[in-house]
Amino acid sequence: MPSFDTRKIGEIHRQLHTHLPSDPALRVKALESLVVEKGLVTQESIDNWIELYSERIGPKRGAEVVARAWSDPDFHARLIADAGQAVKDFGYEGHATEHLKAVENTPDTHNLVVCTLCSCYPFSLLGMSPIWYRSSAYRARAVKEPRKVLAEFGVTLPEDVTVRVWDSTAELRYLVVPERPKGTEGWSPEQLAAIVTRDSMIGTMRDLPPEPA
Amino acid sequence: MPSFDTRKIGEIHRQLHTHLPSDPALRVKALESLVVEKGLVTQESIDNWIELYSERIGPKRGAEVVARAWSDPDFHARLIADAGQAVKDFGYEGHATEHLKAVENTPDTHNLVVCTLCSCYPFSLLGMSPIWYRSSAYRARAVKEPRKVLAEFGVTLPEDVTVRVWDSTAELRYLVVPERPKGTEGWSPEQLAAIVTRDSMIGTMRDLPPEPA
Amino acid sequence: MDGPQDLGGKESFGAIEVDSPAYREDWERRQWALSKLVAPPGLTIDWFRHALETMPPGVYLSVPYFQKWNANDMALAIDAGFYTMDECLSGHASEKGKPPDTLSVDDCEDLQRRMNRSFATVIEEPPEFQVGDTIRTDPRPRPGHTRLPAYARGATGRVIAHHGAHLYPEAGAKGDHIAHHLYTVEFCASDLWSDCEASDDKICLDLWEPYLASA
Amino acid sequence: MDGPQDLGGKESFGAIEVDSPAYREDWERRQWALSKLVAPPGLTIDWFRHALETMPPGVYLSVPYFQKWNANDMALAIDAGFYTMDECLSGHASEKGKPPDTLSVDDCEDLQRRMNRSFATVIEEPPEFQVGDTIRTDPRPRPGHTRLPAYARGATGRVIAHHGAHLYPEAGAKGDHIAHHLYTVEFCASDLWSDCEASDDKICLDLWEPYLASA
Repeated sequence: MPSFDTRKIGEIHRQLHTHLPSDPALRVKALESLVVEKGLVTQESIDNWIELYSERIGPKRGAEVVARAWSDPDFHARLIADAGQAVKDFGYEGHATEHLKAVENTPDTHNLVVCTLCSCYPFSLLGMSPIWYRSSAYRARAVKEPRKVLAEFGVTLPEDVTVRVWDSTAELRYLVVPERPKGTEGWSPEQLAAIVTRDSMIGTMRDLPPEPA
Repeated sequence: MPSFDTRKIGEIHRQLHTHLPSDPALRVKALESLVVEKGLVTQESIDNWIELYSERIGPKRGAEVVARAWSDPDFHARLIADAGQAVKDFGYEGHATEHLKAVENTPDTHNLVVCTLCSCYPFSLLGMSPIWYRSSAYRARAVKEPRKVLAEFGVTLPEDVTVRVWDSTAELRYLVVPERPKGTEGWSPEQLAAIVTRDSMIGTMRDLPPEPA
Repeated sequence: MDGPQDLGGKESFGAIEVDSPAYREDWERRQWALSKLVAPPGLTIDWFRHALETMPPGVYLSVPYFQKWNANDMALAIDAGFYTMDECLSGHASEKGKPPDTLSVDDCEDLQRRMNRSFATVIEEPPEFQVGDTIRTDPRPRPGHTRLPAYARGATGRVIAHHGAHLYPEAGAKGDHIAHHLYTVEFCASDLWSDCEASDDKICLDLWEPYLASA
Repeated sequence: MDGPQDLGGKESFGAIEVDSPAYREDWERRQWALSKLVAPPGLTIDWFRHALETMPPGVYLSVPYFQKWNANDMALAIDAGFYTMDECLSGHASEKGKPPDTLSVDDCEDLQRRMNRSFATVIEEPPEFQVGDTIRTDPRPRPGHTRLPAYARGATGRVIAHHGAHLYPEAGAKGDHIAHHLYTVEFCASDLWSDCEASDDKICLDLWEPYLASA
């Protein structure tokens, strides 16, 4: 059982840092061979988890959800009321989506999601997070200078658009619903989903292109 | 002239970090050969500065000041009133001693000095600081858990002794005047100076031995 | 606690690598899988996160994300007596175990779906705050695994949502199963930063009742 | 600014190496001498310290002290156009200069003695606070080279000394020569830390008037 002792675990971390090789590939290899030898998991299971996250789980899931919210007023209402429940329509519930909250961009509001204390992310809906989302620079700067951060992503926000930064400090996870671009009237949900990007659902992109990318 | 531009200097730091060799000895060698070639300083001057700080400037200076304060009530009063001025009696003024403040230990107060924002230190009086004084651990912990820090130095403080931590956030520098140990009545200033340690003048030592070390 | 994880508002990190991918190296994917498929017994999410906070700060701020997870997985298992330090350093088990069944991709997908764990629970105490209330956050650093970031300490904000009671991280990191009311609190940028970019901008955090007082 | 230098109260650093010497390596002594004997024109102590704060935080918290000084000396000189990046990386001057006179040990001692520079100056404004006054510190992070540590933000303390006006670091780091009244402020440990070791313990900081308000 865990010790739940801050000093003890910190001391173990310091010892590991001193004694492990500096190359992280070697460290991961050591852990993998250890757990396989111990009979805790097989290498094939690891390969299959990786395949799951490269082939099936990714931002296309979130894009489908957004496209349906654009297309279906009833689903839109349910997504806003309880997004964790709404994504179960798609079978997309999973890692860190139970307490999901959808936040909508409007002409005068832009939403941006960050986790300053770790790197919480709705994995089951957006797949693995990009490295920048987990970086110290993004975690540090998004809450203090969101407009400069957005500018680095190529988004220039007019002064009269308010930024709302969501720092996911608890188990709630946030999904930004971007604005539906003009010129997409009559598009099918599949066509709409094709233009919704991962970054637009984190909030580091604002204007979606008026035609499928 | 300096740019006084935070972003510019930060960018230069990041470039240097990326391109310089990781071995600090090589980095210092590069800087030394550069400034010597530029005609800004000679290697002999560098050697002589090092000799100055290994042979002439060190905690023995502070110890002499403390010993005199123990022995000479008039000097003691002047040291407490304006330590920066008082150390000029010895010719010990210099790097970071102009705004020196002497803080005295008493039976019910213990003083401890730290600089949480950099590593300010009265160099001209105590010589080069110990590595621990400049370490993140000491800078972080001395203000929050001074008693645990003192315990690591072997000092167990009774509960009824108040700790006063001096965080030298401006250009004032602090010199702890330890208590004169019992059993030193009639000792000469030289005998007294021999028992005053560097750590006792920083505050990480409290009880001085009753006989010359 | 004021560990290296508390990054909101901290400076000197430079530009964001906006084009960075989800992984740069194959070992990152493998570590992600290892962390999700193998966990020592008794692990809580809060103890996992708290353990990360105890890494040497210079390391925490220097190494890639999944290198931290790798070290944390080892540290947690060593702490729990599940692996030894020697086993982690050598990469070999002192006693070999029987290989378990392999999880297919479908099995992994099913496992992933069941990770939609709820942290909500019902407690007897009524909520102390209502939507619309003005609150002030605890001004001092809190010991242990707090989820009140330093940049939002001692600040005045407005409750914009109440989520019922959720498991409380400061307790979870000690192995205790205690819940408190959870709120979303909105702060004006100008109340957090004297040099804010736009005073109408908002920062919203999810904060537990013990972090809050009436203002 | 909330840079990596602001260490007071931060956790996860582990034990103190209480027996560590003043130097471990010869290059540390040489860097100390280099920093004291060679400085680019126009350098202020506040710009020197501020430049250190802009180092990548993971580096600031990992490398030995005088390695930081080495990088900072290079960065400051490159910034001022005094050396080029290429010169620093190669260790060779693009144009060689005439060797200056060598400083003897006595010359160095004399130079060292003249380093007792005063930062006190006289200003017209009378001090806003008196010894004995209760003050509250600025609750928000201050931009630029502030000397109000994060752990003492938004805290109530008592003025125990007034030192007249001293040069103001936030200005000095911008090359400006502005002074404000400087005070020593005493805080009770229990007002800074909810888990303080002994509530009667005191923490004293030297703080400039712009950091303070009446409480």
